[in-house]
Parts: sequence; C-alpha cells; structure tokens
Amino acid sequence: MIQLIKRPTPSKAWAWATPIIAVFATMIAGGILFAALGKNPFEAIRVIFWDPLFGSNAAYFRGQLLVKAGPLILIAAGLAVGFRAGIWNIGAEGQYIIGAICGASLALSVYPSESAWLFPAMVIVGALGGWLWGMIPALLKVTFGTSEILVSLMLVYVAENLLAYMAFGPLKNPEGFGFPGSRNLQQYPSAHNPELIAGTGAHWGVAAAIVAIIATYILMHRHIAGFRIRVAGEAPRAARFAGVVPARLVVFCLGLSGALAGLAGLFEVAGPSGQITDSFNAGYGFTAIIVAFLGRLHPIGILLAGLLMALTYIGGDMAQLMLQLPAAAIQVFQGMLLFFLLGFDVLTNYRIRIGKAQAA
Amino acid sequence: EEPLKIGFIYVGPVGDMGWSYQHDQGRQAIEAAYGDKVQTSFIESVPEGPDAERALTQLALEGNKLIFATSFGFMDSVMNVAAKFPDVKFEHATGYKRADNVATYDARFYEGRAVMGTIAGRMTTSNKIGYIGSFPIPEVIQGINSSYLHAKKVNPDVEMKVVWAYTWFDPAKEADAAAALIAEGVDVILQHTDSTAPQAKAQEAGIYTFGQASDMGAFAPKPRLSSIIDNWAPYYVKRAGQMLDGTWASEGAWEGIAEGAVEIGEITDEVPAEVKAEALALKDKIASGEYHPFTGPLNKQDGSVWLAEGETPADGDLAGMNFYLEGITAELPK
Amino acid sequence: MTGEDKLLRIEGLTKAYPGVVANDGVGFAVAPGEIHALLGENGAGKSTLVKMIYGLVKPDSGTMEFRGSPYMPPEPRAARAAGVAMVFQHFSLFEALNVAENVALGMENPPPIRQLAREIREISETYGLPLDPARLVGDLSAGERQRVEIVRCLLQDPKLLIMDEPTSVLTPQEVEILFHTLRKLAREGTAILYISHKLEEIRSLCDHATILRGGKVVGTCLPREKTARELAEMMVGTEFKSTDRSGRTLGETVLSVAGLSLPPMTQFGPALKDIRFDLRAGEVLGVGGVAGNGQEELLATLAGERVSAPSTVKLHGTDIAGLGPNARRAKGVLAAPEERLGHAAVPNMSLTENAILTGTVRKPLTRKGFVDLAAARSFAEDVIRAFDVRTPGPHVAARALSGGNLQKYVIGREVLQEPEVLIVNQPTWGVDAAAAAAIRQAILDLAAKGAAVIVISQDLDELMEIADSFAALNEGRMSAPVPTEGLTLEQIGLMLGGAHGMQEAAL
Amino acid sequence: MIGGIDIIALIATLMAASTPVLLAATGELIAEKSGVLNLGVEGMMIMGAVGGFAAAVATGNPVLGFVAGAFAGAALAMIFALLTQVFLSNQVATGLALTLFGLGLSALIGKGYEGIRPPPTAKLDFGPLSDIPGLGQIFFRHDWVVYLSLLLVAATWYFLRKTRGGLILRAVGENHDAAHALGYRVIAVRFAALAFGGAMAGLGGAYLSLVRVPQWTEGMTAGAGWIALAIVVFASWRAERVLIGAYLFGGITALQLQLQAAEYSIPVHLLSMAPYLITIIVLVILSAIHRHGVQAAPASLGRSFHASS
Ligand SMILES: Nc1ncnc2c1ncn2[C@@H]1O[C@H](COP(=O)(O)OP(=O)(O)OP(=O)(O)O)[C@@H](O)[C@H]1O
Ligand SMILES: Nc1ncnc2c1ncn2[C@@H]1O[C@H](COP(=O)(O)OP(=O)(O)OP(=O)(O)O)[C@@H](O)[C@H]1O
Ligand SMILES: [Mg+2]
Ligand SMILES: [Mg+2]
Repeated sequence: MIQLIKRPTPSKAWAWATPIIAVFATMIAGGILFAALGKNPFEAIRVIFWDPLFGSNAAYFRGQLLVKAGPLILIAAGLAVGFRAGIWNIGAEGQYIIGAICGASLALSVYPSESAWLFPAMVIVGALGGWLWGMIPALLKVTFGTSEILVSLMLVYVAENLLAYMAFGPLKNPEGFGFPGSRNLQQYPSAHNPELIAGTGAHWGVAAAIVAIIATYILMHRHIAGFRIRVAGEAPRAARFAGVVPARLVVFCLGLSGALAGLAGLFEVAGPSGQITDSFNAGYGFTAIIVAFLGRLHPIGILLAGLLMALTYIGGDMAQLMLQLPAAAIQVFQGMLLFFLLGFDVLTNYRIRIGKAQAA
Repeated sequence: EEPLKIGFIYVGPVGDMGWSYQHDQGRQAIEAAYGDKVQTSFIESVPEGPDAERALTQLALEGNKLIFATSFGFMDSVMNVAAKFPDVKFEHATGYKRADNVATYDARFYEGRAVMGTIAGRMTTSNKIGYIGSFPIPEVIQGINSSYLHAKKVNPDVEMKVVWAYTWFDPAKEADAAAALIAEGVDVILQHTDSTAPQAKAQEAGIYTFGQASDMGAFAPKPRLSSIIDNWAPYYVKRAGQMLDGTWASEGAWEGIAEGAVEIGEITDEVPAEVKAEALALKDKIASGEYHPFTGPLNKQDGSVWLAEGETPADGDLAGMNFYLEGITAELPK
Repeated sequence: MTGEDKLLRIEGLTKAYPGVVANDGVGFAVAPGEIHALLGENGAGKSTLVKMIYGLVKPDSGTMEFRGSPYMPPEPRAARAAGVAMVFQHFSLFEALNVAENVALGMENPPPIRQLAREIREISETYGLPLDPARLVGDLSAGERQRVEIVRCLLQDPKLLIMDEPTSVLTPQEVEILFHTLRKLAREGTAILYISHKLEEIRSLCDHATILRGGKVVGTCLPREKTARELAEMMVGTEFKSTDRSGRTLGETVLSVAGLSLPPMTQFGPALKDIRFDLRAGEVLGVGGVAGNGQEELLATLAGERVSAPSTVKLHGTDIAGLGPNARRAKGVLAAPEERLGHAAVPNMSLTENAILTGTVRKPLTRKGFVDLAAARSFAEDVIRAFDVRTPGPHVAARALSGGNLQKYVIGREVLQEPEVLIVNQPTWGVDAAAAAAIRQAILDLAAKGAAVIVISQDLDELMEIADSFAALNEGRMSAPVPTEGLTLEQIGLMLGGAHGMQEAAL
Repeated sequence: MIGGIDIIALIATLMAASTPVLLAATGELIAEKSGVLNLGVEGMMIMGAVGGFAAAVATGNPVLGFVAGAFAGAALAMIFALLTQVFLSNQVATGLALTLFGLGLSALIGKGYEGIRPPPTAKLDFGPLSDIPGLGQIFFRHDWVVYLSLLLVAATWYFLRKTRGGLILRAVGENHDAAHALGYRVIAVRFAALAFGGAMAGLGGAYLSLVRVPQWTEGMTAGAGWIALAIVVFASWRAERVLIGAYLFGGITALQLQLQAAEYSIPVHLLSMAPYLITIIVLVILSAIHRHGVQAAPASLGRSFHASS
C-alpha cells in the first residue's frame, strides 16, 4: 500500500528533481513504445531530444524552438498569474483568436497604406481584443458569480466560429481567387512581425514572451502585489483581509491573461502564420495550460516547460521524417511525457511511504 | 550514387482514407517506379501555418530535392521556404502561386463530376439531387456546377440542393448533412467531403451516393454507384522522373481524366447498362479532349452570360470560379 | 465500578505521527449512561483518540473493548454498526444536500427517504431540536447544522456518542438545549464522550474526566469536584498565572462609530443595524453575544474589509469609513479575525509570508512595493519569540501549527505592530487554557500601553476578566457599552436577550 | 413541415446524431458529480471508437464492439484516475494531456483498420409501430443503441436522485472531506465514477465508428468530446437536462444543415455559435439565481482530495 504524507513545506530538491526524473521515465516508456513500433529507441530519443538542439541543422531548429515556444510561454505566463490567484481562465485559445482577428482586421482595413505606426497599433489592438474577450468571463463572474472556467471555455467555440466567419467572409483576401483566408501580412511590410535577427526565429512575440516571463517573475515573486495574488489563490478570505478586492483581482487576472493571449495571437498572425484562416488557431491556448502546470505556475518553470513542449513538437516532426515514426506515436509520446511530469510532481509536496495503511 | 530524396507534407494523417491518403498512394507509386534511385519521406498531420513552414524547411535541410506540399493552405509557406532554398524544387497542390522552383498542380475534378452528374441525373426518380460541399472554394464550386450541368443535360427536370458542411472531414456532420438532404427529398447525393458517413446514411434511406477522393468500395454496389478518385500517382511519377533526368521545370499543371489524375471508379450494376455506357462515353469524350464539360452557351445564376455558344472557359477563369450556373436555386455563401 | 459494567474499555492505545506520538498508551473506560470528558491542551491527542474509536484512524498498538467484546473498527461504518456515533470537531455536512439526505449519509441502513424524514421530524421534536428534513443544509445556521449532526447520531440509537468540541459554534441557549438533550440521552443509558476546552461546561455536564497531556493520560477526576482552575492546571501540569489587568488609564476617544448600518455579507448572515459606540485609549471593550449575530461582520467592517457610509467610522475624529484594510492599518487600526486558517492566516504559506500578509503597512517589510524577505523573516521571528509560539521556525507553514500556537502567532503579529486600535474576534476559540491566558495577558498589556482594544467573544468569563466595558451584539444590533465593573450576570443576560430595550435595563 | 423544414425528419435525425455526445455527456455528468473534472472526454471517446471498431471487426459482432469500446474508454479513464486521484495531479492539465494521448494512441491502434466496414448494428423492429405517421419515424425506427442511451440517461437520473449510491456519489462531489470523515471511500467512489464516465465516452465513440459513420479514421470524433463537456455545463449537472442539451446541440447542427438544404441563406458560423452562447446565458441565469446560495456545480469539482488522517 502506497501512502502519501504531506510535507510541512514543499521540497525544493524534489521540485528540481521531479521534472528530470519524469523526462527520463518518459524516455524509457517512449523507448519501449518506439521499439514496439520497430524503431531503434535510442535513435528515436536522440532524434527527438538531441538533434533539434545539437544535430546537424540545429542552428535552424534552435530558432524554431523559439518560434514554437514563444506563444506558449507568452500565454502561459499570463494564465499562471490567474491560476495562482485561483482564477481559472481556460479560454486562452479564444482570446488568442480574437487578438489575432482584431490585429489583422486593423491592418487589413488600412491595406495597403504603409505607416510605421501600424504595427504598434496592431499590437495594442491585438492585446485589447484578447483583453476584451477575457473581460466577458471576468464581468460575468464579478456581477453574477458565473464560473469563469466554463464561460471562458464556451467562448473558445464562439471565437472559433467567429474566426471561420472572418476567414470566409469579411477578411477574405479579395485577390485570393475565392479561396478562404485573408491577405498574408508577411507581404505587408508595415504590418509584418519580422524576425528581429535573421535566422534566429526570434520575432517580437518571442521578445514579448521573455519580457512577460521577467515581468511576471518580478510581479509574483518579488512584489507585494504578486504576493497578494498568491494569497488570493490560497485563501480568498485572507486576501480580502490583506486588502485585496476580489472583483478587481478577477478583472486584473482575466484581463492580463486575455491580453497576453491576444498578443500571442497578434504576433502569430502578423508573423509566422501570416494570415487569418479558419485553421489559424493551432491549439496554443490549450497547450499553454499544460505548459503553465508543467512549469508549476512559476515563470522560470514556464519558460523551461514551454521550451520542452516546443522541443517535443520539433523533435517529433524530425522523428517522423528521419525514422518514419507516425505522427500518432509522437502524440502518444507527448501524452506520456505530460503524464509523467504531472504525476511525479506529487513528490514535491508529499512524501511516499510504502507499508501498511495508517488511515482507514 | 546518392538516391534522389523526395519529401511530402500532408495536412492530415495518411490514414484519413481521403485526401492525404491518396497523396501518400502517389508517394508510394514513386518508390515503386524508381526503386533505389529515389528515397521518399513524409510528415503527416502538419497544421497549415508556421508548422508547415518548419516542416518544409526540415525537408529541405534533410536534403530533399523535390518537395510536395499537398494542401492549399501550405501556399505561402511554400513560397517562403522556396525563396530560401533555390536549389530545391517545390510542388504545391491546388495553389496559384508559382516561382522558378515552385510548380503547382491540381486535378480537374470537374471532369469527373460531369460523369457523376450524368449518372445522378439518370438515376434520380425524385428529380432532386443533393451535394455536400466542404468549403465554398472554386474547386468545389466547379464540381457543383459541373454535376448540375450534366445532370440537367440528361434530365431537364433535375433540381440540385447544396449543403455546406464547412469541413473536409467530420463524419458526424457529414452524416447530418446527408440527412438534411434526404429530408428535402433528395435521392442521389454527391459529396465533396472525405468521410463515408453520408454513404451510411444513404444506405439507411435507400438512396444513392458516389465515392469521393478514394474508392469507398466498401459501400458498393449500393448505395455507392461509382466514385471520383484522386490519383496523383501519374503526376508524381512523371515529375520525379523529370527530376531524375534533369528536365523538371516550374509549371502549373492541371490534369484531368486524360492524364489519369481523375479516375472514375467502378460503376456498379445498380446503374442500368445504357446509363453506364452513356457515362463512359462522356468520360472518353472528355479524355480525348473532344468535349469540355463547360461549353457555352452557359449563363451565371443571375442570368448574365458566362460563355457564348461553343465557347470554353480559360483555365484562369475556371480556377477562380465563384458563382453558380443558371438553374441552381440555392444561394452561394459569400 | 467493576470492569463488567463498562461499555468501552481502552488499553495501551498508541498512535504515532511523524515526529509526534499523538496517543501514547492511552487507557480509560466509559460506563453506560456516563458523560465522560476528555480534557487536554491543543494537540494533546483528544481528537486522535476519538478518531480511533470511530474507526477513522488506525492505532499502531493497543486494544479496545466495546460491550464486552474486542473492538477495532477498520472504518467508521463498522463503528456505526457497533453502536458508536460521532459529531465532529469540524462539521461533516453537505451544504447542497437537504437535511434528510445528510442524515441518511451518516446512517448504516437508512430507511426510505420519506420514512426517514418522518423519523427525523419525530426524534428532533422529542429532543427539542426541531428540524425540517427538506431544507438544504447550506441554508441552516451553525446551531441548526449541529442539530443535523446530533439527530443523525440519535437515529442510530447509539450506545456511545462522541462529541468533539461541539459547543464552540453554539449560542448559550443552544448549549442549554444541547446539554438537556445529552443528559436525557445519558439517562436513557447512552454513554457520551465529550471533548471541550470550556471547563465550566465540563464541570456542569460531565460525570468523569480523563486528562491527556502530550498523548498520555495524566489523570482522571470528577469535574464537579474541581474548579476550572484546578482542571486547567491538571491539563497544563504547572501552576496557572492569573491575568494582570493593572496599570491602565483611559485616555481620550480614539475610535467613534455612529449610525453604522450594512446589509448582510452573505445570504443568511445578519445585517448590521445602527451600531454606535466610542472607544477610548487604553480601553478594552468586550462585545459579547452569540456568534452569527454580526460578530464577523463587525470585525470585517471595522477592519476595512467592507466599507460603510461616510462618517460612520471615525478615528480621532477623521472619517475612515471608506478606507480599505491597508489604509486603516496605516492609521493604526488592526484586526485579528476569528478564523485562523484561511482568514487570519494562509494555511499553506510560511509564517514569514504570513507576517507579510498584514505587516507591510506598519513594518518596513517592503521597499517600493518589493518584498524584503529578510525583514519579514526577522519580524516573524520577533513574533515567535515574543509570544512563545512553539514552532521549528518561521519557514514552517501556518497549517503545521496547532490551533493555539497559530492563534498566538496571529495575535502577536498584530500586537507587535503597535496598533492604536485592535479588534479581535474570538481570540481564544478552541485554544487551550494556558495559551488562552497568554493571549488575554497580551491584550491587557497592549491596552496598558494606551491602545484601544475591542474583544469580540462568546466567552463571558473571558470578557469579564479583561474588558473595561461591555456591549452585547444581537441580530446585528449592538447595545450601548456599559462598564463591566459591578455588572451582574442578570444584567448581562438582559443585554444579550435583546439589544433593543437594554439601555434602560442596564442603566 | 414548417417553413420547408421537415420537423419529424429533423427530430429523428437529431436523436441519432446526438447519441454519441449524449452518452459521453451522461458519463461525464457522473464523473463531475463525484467532484472530478475530466477534460479528456475527447480522448476517451476516440479510444472507444477505435476499440469498438477493432473488436467488432475482429468478432463480427457489433454488440461486442460496443462492450470493447466501453472498456477502452474506461481503461483510458483509469490513467486519469490514477494520476489525479492517487498522484494528485491537476485535473485540467491531466485531462488535456489525456485527450492528446488518446488521440495518438487510437491512431496507432487503428492503423490497418482504415477503409474497412464494420458489421451492421441492428435496428430494433417495432413492427407496425414504426409505421405510425410521425411518431413512428421519431420513436420506433432507431437502432438499439439510441434506446440504450435514453435508458442510460433515465438510469443515471434515477441513480442520482433515488438511490443510496447516487447520494454517496453526490456527497463525495459536494464535500470530499466530510464524506471521508463519514467513512466513505472518496478515492474509490471517484475511480468508479471516472470508470463509468470513460465507459460511456467509449460507448459514444463506438457509436460513431460503428453506426454513425461507420468506419474508422484517425481523429474521427472531431471535437464531439468537447461538446459533451459543454453539455454537462449547459445541463447544470442534471441528467434530464443533459438529454435536452445533447438534443439541442445536435438539433442546431442538424437544423443548420437542413435550413441550407431548404435553401435558406443563413450565416452558418454565426448560427453554430448559438449553442455556446445559450450555454453561457444559462450559466449566467443559474449563477444569478444562486448568487449567494448553493451553486449548481458540485462544490468539490476539480479539487484534489488527500485524506489527512
Ligand atoms: N494526520 C496527522 N498527521 C500528523 N500529525 C497529526 C495528524 N493528526 C494529528 N497530528 C498530531 O497529533 C497530535 C495530536 O493531535 P490531536 O488532533 O489529537 O490533538 P487535540 O487534542 O485534538 O487538539 P485540539 O485541542 O487542538 O483539538 C498533534 O501534535 C498533531 O500535530
Ligand atoms: N496531515 C497532517 N500533518 C501534520 N499535521 C497535521 C496533519 N493533520 C493535522 N495536523 C495537525 O494536527 C493538529 C490538530 O489537528 P486538528 O484537525 O485536531 O486541528 P486543531 O488543532 O484541533 O485545530 P482547531 O482547534 O483550530 O480546530 C494541528 O496542529 C494540525 O496542524
Ligand atoms: Mg482536536
Ligand atoms: Mg481544536
């Protein structure tokens, strides 16, 4: 019988050790899976974890790591602040979509006039869009006490339908021969979110992600405001006692995470993705939730978790190509990685005792 | 000597039994045709957007000299990556942007749709045929117009009902779409979506359907009367061969029944012999180039003239088709 | 009494938790119809002991005998089947379910719900604890909720009824009703195991007492023959200091509250109605009355968690009614709420972090909004030292402290910030006698230094011991404060009876 | 016929169309009632789809297929249960991971099953009843799984409202600490609830691959699991409303397509938002009513339980 005993305080050592153990456990379990599929497990693990970082074309893939991790980290950084406060925004996917739609709409409405102000204005409008979409669950929660988990989730589907409507309707490229999808903003210099240093993959969204990590770190772990946010998540009553106004907190957290998700959407639509299409949203908003938890809601953890997730995507594509591993096997592998990371985390807060049950 | 490396990216899984599956059949045909001289690889389930760009770059970096990007949504990614790898040749399916090292290719599905339309027009007894559209894009609109036109030719009383599913693949929704058409009294259904859910619905209702993308032979002979099959193998084998002998050049290929890109699947015995003969005759006439499915006089839905007597459309016009022909009563979504 | 007539006999019962032996060779016996008290400081092992009897916790060693045969319930179900029922220290009720469903959940083989409802109505009336089986428990008051727990036990016709600190949430009237019920049960032959820190209650109710200290039985006695003080000394093991209330002089008015009215905080909470009083420097105002009559609301309002109409709360004549908690702290108005875990302190945060919770305004724990951890740690250490908080250090999470120690920490944290006005609610609730004495002394010392203190408490003895003036809070109304000196119990009873006509009655 | 829409056909269609999500939502309802939020419904459904399909093809017996589908869904749910109940992992993140895992694993298992037809599932024969105009089409012409799903909804309603097991389940979902103190095995109850939820999702998935489509293809659930989650919320955790919700969601899709077929020009995407907007409105109304009182959602929903004694 396995028994868990809560530690008086979370273990720092285990907090660092568990992710490493989990990754190794995944390598073993994944290796077995790959072997069962008739592939060399060691090669597969190398291709997924090593090659993108240190393989022959690593220069390119390291940049792509940033491209892929950027939006995940940017969104997760905002979500984690809310999660810490006990405010569960699981609709970042919707806020991401709306941010992209708003930013792209602004650019497309003034197309083709060039202006140095356009991109900054898009950034603001994109963040504003995500913020507004986050305000819907926030205001409903504040005024009616409606669960923000459920409202924000429902709003994802609304946003997805709105995205399709935009891609087939108002934002459709008039020169696109009737094909759905907007103009490509990569070909609209004023609206384009370019690579800041060629070949690095780093665009403004990556820069924003790094800023978000630093800012949320300072906020949550150095500043009294972040302390109060954490209190609110742990004990709402105590937070009020410490001077937190719950309604303001809800508005702040959903607004912040919404705005960051909106920003991520904007940077994506103006940069790597380039256009509004009905399949524009690639699930970043949901994956970011996993990233936030893998990073234990800590900014540095999120940075690492985002990069790890991105690595498995990129390494997974490489494994498909080099070893003909099916995409499905990569998905299973990612699922296992998440399971192990989430499961082993228990060691941080609990000690395991094996023996006869103490409690009935 | 090093084999020629050829890469593919698919938008769906190779097991989708539809679009990506057929492209992968084409890839396998290349391997079968050239054996050791080529080496192919693929990445499946690649979302359109930045992931596609990375996947294409990855293929290029891995030394693939010819890369097939098999979805319309990969278009801008292909252009971006092609600009960075001038030595690598790219082939983009169904798009309209080309460069020195980017060719495009597509199939004239509307030719096959003409044959399906003929059979449908003959087989309907309610004089109502239904069409499940995926997205209102030119390729699908061509198919609707062509089917309607040829059904009407053999059966002047025919009406066409169109339902847009806004998905290439969502079995449940496609089944509902079929049900909606059946409720409207339709007794033959054509589809431009990839699952067999409509077949199952039709079977229940005792009406007819056609296979799409692949053979859907499991539903023959009834309700599946015949099918329109994407066969990319001839084109892929040809282009790989051109790479091997150094004659590859950028072009916009648009191949049809003649080249074998569009195939008519088995026509089942449910179809009376004379109808079958009529359909096959039409197919042969199209294959020989004797007949173009869109031959004037043809009016647009609003009554304005599109093609004058004997006129056929330029490929450029056809490629951007965004209107219904006269006689279709439904409204095309804007 | 000989062994044969005992209902429950326990021998050598031991239970160790990591780092602490909660029960160490505990042995005692209970006879049918006996009301038996378990006494002990916080953490003495009382709850652990009864949880073992109820099958919730498995002992490491030891034996139990129930109705003459060996007894070792593997789970509560078995205990209930054997005839043991328990009312928990923290309620085990389901707010979204109705009374009948809650009762059914606590029974082994409940009858169909309709019949059960009838039985509930009958038995609750027999024992004078009226209950409507169809009401949602979420809509009930604390006292009514406890009735549900008790009725749940009664319906099983228990041979042994365990009650772990049942009276801490009850009104005096409700306590009276409860005692009446328990005595009646005892007369009918049910044995009752009764845990409480309220020694006067124990004296009036219980036939026997077993005293635990550090997990060991340190004595037994007949509580009626002991004074509360003697009982307390048995628990603590040392002599007991009386509180010292000398050295205080009343200064001028610091806080004045007038016309303070507020709607209820929660659906079933009371509204505050036209509260008015003045508080002078060095004065300890005791606010008596039964929890649930506006105590929480009063503290929340004075602490700034809720704002009230302009000019209803003034500090030195300046309006502070619209200020939030931190603005009030800046002005010297501090508070210590009743609920330690989750309100006064954050359970999962360290004591250092819990020092930051309220300490940043008056102590230099932040610089430009950035937390100075070293300063916070040393402040937490100061509190621990000054208030004799028993804990390994400030890095320990608040939840790891025992109730009494955490309460000392919470009071100390506010006291060391040198408040001008301190409001505390139930400062010694669930706290053992020694810790309670220490807390009371700290409040008196603070007042002696010139602070004005409001002590909200249900414990009238406590208020009589430390307060200069007394006011009663009833259904959101507060009587005008009167000096405690010379106040008789009758007068207090009148004041508690209703705050309305009491001005005349008191004066 | 109303405005060119055949209402009877619409109802008959939506009943079959809604069956997969109805089954999955009923299962999730039980899981959530026990206090666990399992966002992995999509993953469990698709495991049921592939498991059911493979078993039906292998044995030639669709009934065995449904049984296998239920087992496959439940098996995946057990991974979730182990992680969230024993290892106390976060339920939202674990549920999302479960969906990812299920989609991948089902695709791996399903290789080789593409393009095959499963054995047909029988329609129940009600004889002359099915020929009653209108009613016959609505009520008496479905396959047995449609009736089973209705039966299961009714049974779930009965279980939750009328049985002791249901009472214990609700108690665990409302206040796991109190339930534990009364001696109920919180973890065991939740394992059972999750297993049931997984089995129902698996059944729903199997219905997709064996009846609705019927074929196996990767990713064939296409978001049905997420709709099931939305329906539980829409239903404010009541079995009878789950039925309404599932039929409403299914009905709007069917209606949207039927309006198109009847040549109404409608903004499809805007109409597709409707069920979600309605769900939000329902949520707002519910929370406005219960502003201070008992909330509709189980109070322990999504919280980890760890017995401290
Ligand atoms: N589950 C547990 N795990 C570890 N230690 C525990 C646990 N429960 C109780 N303890 C410890 O056992 C000791 C006895 O606790 P117990 O709850 O029995 O005390 P108590 O006499 O009921 O105190 P109080 O008067 O505060 O209710 C304490 O030191 C406590 O810290
Ligand atoms: N799992 C645990 N690990 C460590 N200590 C525990 C654990 N569970 C309870 N305790 C400690 O046991 C002690 C007694 O627990 P109990 O639940 O009886 O609370 P308590 O001290 O009586 O509090 P209160 O008087 O406020 O109700 C407390 O100090 C508590 O922190
Ligand atoms: Mg206790
Ligand atoms: Mg206690």
